[in-house]
Amino acid sequence: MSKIGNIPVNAQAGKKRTNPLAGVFDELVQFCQSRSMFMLHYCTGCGAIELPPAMTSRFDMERLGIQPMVTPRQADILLVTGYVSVKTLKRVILTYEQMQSPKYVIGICSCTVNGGMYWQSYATAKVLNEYLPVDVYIAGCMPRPEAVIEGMRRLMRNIEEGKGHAWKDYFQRYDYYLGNQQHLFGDDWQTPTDIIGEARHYGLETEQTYGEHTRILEQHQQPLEPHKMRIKF
Amino acid sequence: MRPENYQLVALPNSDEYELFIGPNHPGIEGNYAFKLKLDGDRVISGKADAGYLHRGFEKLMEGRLWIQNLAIVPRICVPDPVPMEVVYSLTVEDIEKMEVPLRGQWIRVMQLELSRIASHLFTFGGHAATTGMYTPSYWGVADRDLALDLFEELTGGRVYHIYNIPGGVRRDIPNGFLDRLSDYLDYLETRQNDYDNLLFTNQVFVKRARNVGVINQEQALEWGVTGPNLRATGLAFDVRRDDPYLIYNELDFEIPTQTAGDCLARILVRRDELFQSVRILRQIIKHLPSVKGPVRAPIPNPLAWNVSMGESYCRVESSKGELAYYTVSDGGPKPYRVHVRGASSMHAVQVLENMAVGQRIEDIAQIMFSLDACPPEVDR
Amino acid sequence: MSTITELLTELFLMPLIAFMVGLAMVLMLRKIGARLQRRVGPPLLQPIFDIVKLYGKDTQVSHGLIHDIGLVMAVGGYVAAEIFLPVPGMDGIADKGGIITLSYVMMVPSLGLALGVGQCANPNGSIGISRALTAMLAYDIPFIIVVFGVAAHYQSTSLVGMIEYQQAHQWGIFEMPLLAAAGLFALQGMMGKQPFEIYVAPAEIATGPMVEMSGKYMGGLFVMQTFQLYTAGVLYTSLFLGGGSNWFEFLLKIFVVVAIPMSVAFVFPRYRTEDMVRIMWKWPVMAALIGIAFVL
Amino acid sequence: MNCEEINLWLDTLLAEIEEIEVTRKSERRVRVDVPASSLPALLELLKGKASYVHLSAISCVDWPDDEEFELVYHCWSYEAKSLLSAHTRIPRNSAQEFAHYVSVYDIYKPAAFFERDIYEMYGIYFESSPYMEKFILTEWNGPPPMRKDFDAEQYVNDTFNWADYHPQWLQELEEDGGGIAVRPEDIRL
Amino acid sequence: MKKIKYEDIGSILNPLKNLQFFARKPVTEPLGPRPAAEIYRGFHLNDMEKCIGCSTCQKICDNAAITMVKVPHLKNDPVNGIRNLRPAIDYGRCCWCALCVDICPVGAIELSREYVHTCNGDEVDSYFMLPQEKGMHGTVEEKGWTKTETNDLLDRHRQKMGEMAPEERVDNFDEIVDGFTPEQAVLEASRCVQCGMCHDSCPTHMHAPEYIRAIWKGNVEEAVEWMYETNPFSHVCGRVCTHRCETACSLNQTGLPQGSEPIAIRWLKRYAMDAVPHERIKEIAASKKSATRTGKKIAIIGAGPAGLTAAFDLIKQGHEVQVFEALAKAGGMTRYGIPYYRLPDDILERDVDVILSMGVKIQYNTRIGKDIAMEQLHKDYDAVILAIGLQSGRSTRIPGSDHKDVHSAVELLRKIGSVRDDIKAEKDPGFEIPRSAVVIGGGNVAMDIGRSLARYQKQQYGEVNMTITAIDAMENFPADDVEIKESLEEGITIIPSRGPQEVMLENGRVKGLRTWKVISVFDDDGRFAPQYDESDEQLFEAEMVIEAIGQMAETDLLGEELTEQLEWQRGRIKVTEDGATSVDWLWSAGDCVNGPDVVHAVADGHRVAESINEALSVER
Repeated sequence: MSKIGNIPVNAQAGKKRTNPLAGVFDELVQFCQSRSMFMLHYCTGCGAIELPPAMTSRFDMERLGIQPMVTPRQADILLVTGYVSVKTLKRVILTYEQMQSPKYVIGICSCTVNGGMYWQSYATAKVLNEYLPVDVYIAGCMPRPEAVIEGMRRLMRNIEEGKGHAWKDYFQRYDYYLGNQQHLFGDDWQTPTDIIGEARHYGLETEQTYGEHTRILEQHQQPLEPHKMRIKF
Repeated sequence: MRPENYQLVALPNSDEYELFIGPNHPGIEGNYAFKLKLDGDRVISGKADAGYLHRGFEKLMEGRLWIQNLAIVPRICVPDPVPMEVVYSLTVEDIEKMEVPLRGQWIRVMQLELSRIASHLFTFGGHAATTGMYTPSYWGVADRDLALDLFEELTGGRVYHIYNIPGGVRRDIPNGFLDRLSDYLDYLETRQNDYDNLLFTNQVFVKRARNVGVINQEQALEWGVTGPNLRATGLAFDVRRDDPYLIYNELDFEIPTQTAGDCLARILVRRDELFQSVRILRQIIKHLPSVKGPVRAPIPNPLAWNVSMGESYCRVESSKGELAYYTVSDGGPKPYRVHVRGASSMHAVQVLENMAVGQRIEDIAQIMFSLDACPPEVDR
Repeated sequence: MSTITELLTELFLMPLIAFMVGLAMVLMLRKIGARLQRRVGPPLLQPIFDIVKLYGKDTQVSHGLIHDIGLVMAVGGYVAAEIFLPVPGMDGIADKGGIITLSYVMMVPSLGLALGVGQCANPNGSIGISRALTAMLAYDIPFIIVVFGVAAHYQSTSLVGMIEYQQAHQWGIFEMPLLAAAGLFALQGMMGKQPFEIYVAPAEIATGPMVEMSGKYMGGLFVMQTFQLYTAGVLYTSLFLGGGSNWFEFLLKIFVVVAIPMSVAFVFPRYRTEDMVRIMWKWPVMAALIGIAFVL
Repeated sequence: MNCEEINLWLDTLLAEIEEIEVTRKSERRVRVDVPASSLPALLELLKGKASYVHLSAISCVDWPDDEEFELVYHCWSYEAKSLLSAHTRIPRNSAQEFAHYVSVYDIYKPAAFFERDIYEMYGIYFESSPYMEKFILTEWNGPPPMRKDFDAEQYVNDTFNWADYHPQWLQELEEDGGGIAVRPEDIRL
Repeated sequence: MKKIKYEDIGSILNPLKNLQFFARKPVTEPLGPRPAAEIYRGFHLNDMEKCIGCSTCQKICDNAAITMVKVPHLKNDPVNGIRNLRPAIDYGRCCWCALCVDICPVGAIELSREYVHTCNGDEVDSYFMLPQEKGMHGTVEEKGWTKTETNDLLDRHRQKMGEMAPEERVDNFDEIVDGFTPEQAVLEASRCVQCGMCHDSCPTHMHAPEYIRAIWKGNVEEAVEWMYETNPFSHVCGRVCTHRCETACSLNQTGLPQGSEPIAIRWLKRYAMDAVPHERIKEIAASKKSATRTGKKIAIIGAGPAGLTAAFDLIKQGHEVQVFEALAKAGGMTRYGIPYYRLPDDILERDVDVILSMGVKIQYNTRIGKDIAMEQLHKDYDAVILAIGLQSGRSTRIPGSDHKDVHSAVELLRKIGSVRDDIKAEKDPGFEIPRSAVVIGGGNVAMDIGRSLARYQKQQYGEVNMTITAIDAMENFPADDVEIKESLEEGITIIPSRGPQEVMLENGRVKGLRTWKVISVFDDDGRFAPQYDESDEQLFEAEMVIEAIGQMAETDLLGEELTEQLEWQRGRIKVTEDGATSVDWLWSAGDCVNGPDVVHAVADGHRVAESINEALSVER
């Protein structure tokens, strides 16, 4: 077991695979990943109103193996359902970083692409993939449940074909994403997750992982101390 | 700088601790947060934290033409968008002294009531889910979806209808729409028994909801509670009847009330209200064919429409409570100021904060859902 | 040699069968829910997809050794329980341990979970586990009374013996209807289904104990769930429905047994903790005690 | 108390409060203009004597040309079924960080929400209001955004980037001598 | 409805009744998109042929989602109201409100029922698309939200302009239309969608969108400023312009069930000019005048719109300008060709006065070639502009057309115009008014003379007996529709599709006009070659026949030498685009080179002034 930041991690990733069946095994895992997607239950914007229909009886996403999960740790997909205000964006990033790889982001509605109808708004972030790598976009304002399901199926196809790797991009070009985040949130922005450590851990670090923005981060970073907590039973 | 919601806080030297519900939490309606200070599982105090859905609507509206704002107003309350469009149109019509043709008014009321049904069905599911019963939310959302199908047929949009326009509505109703609406109402009435058995008379649910989140009439008036939440405390007040707009004074409907003021009373009021809406819609189905004429009064070219100088405060009864817009025009092509008094702006913040004190942690989500608070109305 | 090999084979096969049957039960659970909720529900292999997916996650966050041990205890406890549960043709060590051991073994997973979750330092998890332990306390009282009653009735603590007795005479459910009813109640609590679902409560405490579980830990919980459903079903079948003389009968019985609490779960909300305790200590305990009185 | 009595009572109010101006806009809508100093007294009377127990909203309008903020208190009477909007104007104090006014929280509890909202959006400080702190805009560092002198569009253009599209069809058009002619931001009305 | 009381607690078994749903079919829809509703608001469609590129959709779009893209292979013809711009939609902004559909003046842009579009994270480009007939993915068969009469947002109909009733106006020369009231003007201006077609189609490219918007804002002075950028004859153009802008106007659409009338751009111009005090107009005009003097002298022959516009421009640029006018007053055809009821003299006087106030000098009653030789001008001035207009009418040359009672329309109009100089009598034009007359021609001149004479007839004989006949079919009459309508109202008979064959004489007096029915006017190649149906002969009895079939210039003032030096083209002086003739000091402008129309003349004046200014600056 190793540690990323102060969170201990077990992972096989990055290990040399010598097993001849590794390829078959990987395909099996990919297949299962594409058919079992846990969706984070986070209504960031108004597009969230079309998710209940998509999840419930009428359009029943569970047919595709998609079910809502309530914590980021358990989720595979982060649905960004529409505009993200700057305040929400911080939480979205935190949430995203807490999710376990492989993880996928789906950008729903116009707003995630180019600001949507809130393009004049001082409070919302405009282009989502500046801050997070996005796997699939679904057009609409907001997209109907059928369109959401079509988007999910596109993601399924991508995963099955081994194409959905946007999450790796976050490690590989962390400096870019961090730079955009800092531009919006200020230089003292930091999250509890040690992305660089994680990138190193997975062997996903590239030249673009580091840069001026990560240096700024290092200056401000404070170690996260878990708080002691007691609960009266 | 880390957002505080992600730190776990233990208060020094005591058994008290803080817990964050939201913004990413299934027990919160929408993207909203509620900070709790707890002693064991009893709430000492609660503090609402809004702004996650803040888009600066009021600022946006000042930067857009009068008619362009139609597209953004429904976004202020996603589950129940029609009252937003209507009340905005009402203020503009009031300032311009425009008369909406009768047929347009009837169609508006039809939408408003259908929207109320859709919204309440949504709320039932949400409320039930906070008590651990998920089946009503599956049913409710699916039944609401049938209403959305009707909306789609009527307005061309499932959720955001953008169908009301200052002066009336954009198009006339399609052929055979009233028959399909009538079928839907029949269907809803056949479902009533299922819902009653599953939810409203479910012993366990009643036990969970009764005497939880009690607010009496005096407190309700003091804290500015409106809508079904006020009616659940025994005051039969409804903007539709007491400050009538459109053609509501020609319609025959009751104002359901309860006196207990707890979660159960609130959901029962909503249930009765849903079937009152069915009753209103039946009257509309009967009358609408005999109301002839245009559906909308002509408006000037929207690109160059200077609404005359003036101000207007218009209110409607949305499914969440009293919804009001204060619109000021300086005689220009864009609104000078639009103030949105969201129906939930009281419920989700001060009322919830007050109600939470002394409650158990397992009831907080239920209280929030039973108030039917809609966070985007708070954030705007 | 044959007995040892046979035993070892049985010890290996019994958890494996439990797992397979448990997966089918999970599927059934979801299908029942889907049907009541008027929808289609997941595909047939969904439980397997979920578990393989969770084990195939790249990141696996652990919260320390105790966390891991807790999970091992949770799964291990049930795996251990499986070998105390006789199935047609295989008795494992059921005749040796008896029902008392089984009852103790079945507490291990909850304690293990409590241990593991406590390490996560997530308030939701802590609240959840405190509720879970309370819930355990609540359903264990009637459960233990039922177990004692049954044992007293059959004059045996061996499940194998009980099954043989029932197959020879009459099903326990007909001889001790009150105890069977109380047992069904306890079963509902044991499976953590509504109205006794308070410790998961996604809407309040974000699935409680599971809140910090992810990747293979979550997968472990999913595996645990399969064992849990299986254990509950087989135990009840063995106590009251005469076990199974052949596989078809056996499987039919356990699936029917498990289907009852599952169906009930989808039409009820959850009780509050104290309500749950009150209910559990009132009706099932009363029924069980009266049942014992009849038995004795 | 019915509508006529309210009207009568409002007339007597004219005598009680200085510089008050009452306009009846329709059967259920009354507009009252009062100087800032008399407003709390008016609201006190409205709630205490005239059954206007429900504060529907407090709206703020920025009038930079007049160097004033207009505050509008919308009060509703459940008994008289009439909505009274009390308008008052306070100086804008552009030079200072905040304009100041008094809170009516002790008269109407809902005022706390609206006062906090106005505090955030317009920078008006309400003395003795219970929550004079950030609520919606906790993570906003700019000026109060609803003020007319805050140019949101400018801010957005300075802060955010826009998506950069180069679809195939556009490239083909550009090769033929066409391409983007009028961008939407060029012709905003 | 079953009531539930608060106190009711159902049986614990009640919820279990819902286990019946095991036996009910699920309500789940099959996977895959359902067909959307009939008026669903899905992705955009655009009829590329119907779309006129007016970019109104772009202006209404609340999300700034529409970019106008130039599509080179499409028709670009602003004069007929078509541009090759087409809307491209950014689905990263669009909210499917369909306001673009509702406002589209032609109903080209529509929404489809298609609603599924997904793409991978790196394919965001697909969110920006140019809608076509087949939609985003080329698969759309059915339209969704389209334009109907009900959801049309544009105000399609003009403000009613007050005007005199036919019986009131027919016996006098008072101006017919009242002009807009301020309220009407604002409302009319508010109909404008600011597409700029009018600007592109106007010969002198007046800033119509800008001044219309200024009028809408209530700022008439700003409107006048915009007008003086391009047109010193705004008063005149506000009344008698041929308003190509209104033809090109996006709102000038046929084929819509609700009908659609163009913005009354001309009347708005007139309104703004009338609303601003004359002195203020002078100031506005003067404010543009250059402070520096170039010392160059330019002579302009003819004080018509072209000449005076050139004079106005040149003096603004600091040159010294001298205008020579053969007649007693300035204005050219606008004074001597357009009847009083359309353009009162005092209005024209104001335009001329503004130009004079800039410092332009006019020498009246000076005929070049007679009083001053061209050579003299060449010597005295750095440049000369020939802006003499078209003074004489063309003749049909049919038998009998040389009779003294067969007149050319321009000539008569000039007589009428001259008489009015001293307002001694509106009632006496200085020639004998016929009791009955027939006008040959279907243009505005024909209408002018017909209506003028009709007024005299009414005054003198108490009844109108006037026939206008032309070779064209009614719908192809070159005259404005309004003119035709008003003529008919005033009791004039208009008989289309008649080819004049002979002026019938009897006892030395004109008896009437013999005509044949026209079968076709042009041959297959589009050349003028009328075909007649000789069996359908008709005789119009009249005391006077007036020919109004076109005008020509009298160029004898040039002198023989110069005439030979110049290059000619089909009887007109050949000029470059800038109006320069083949002689380097001589420019030519106005009707004599470029069509009979005030606004063209003004445009010509600008062009020539620009050209001269350039030529002179190069010299310097």
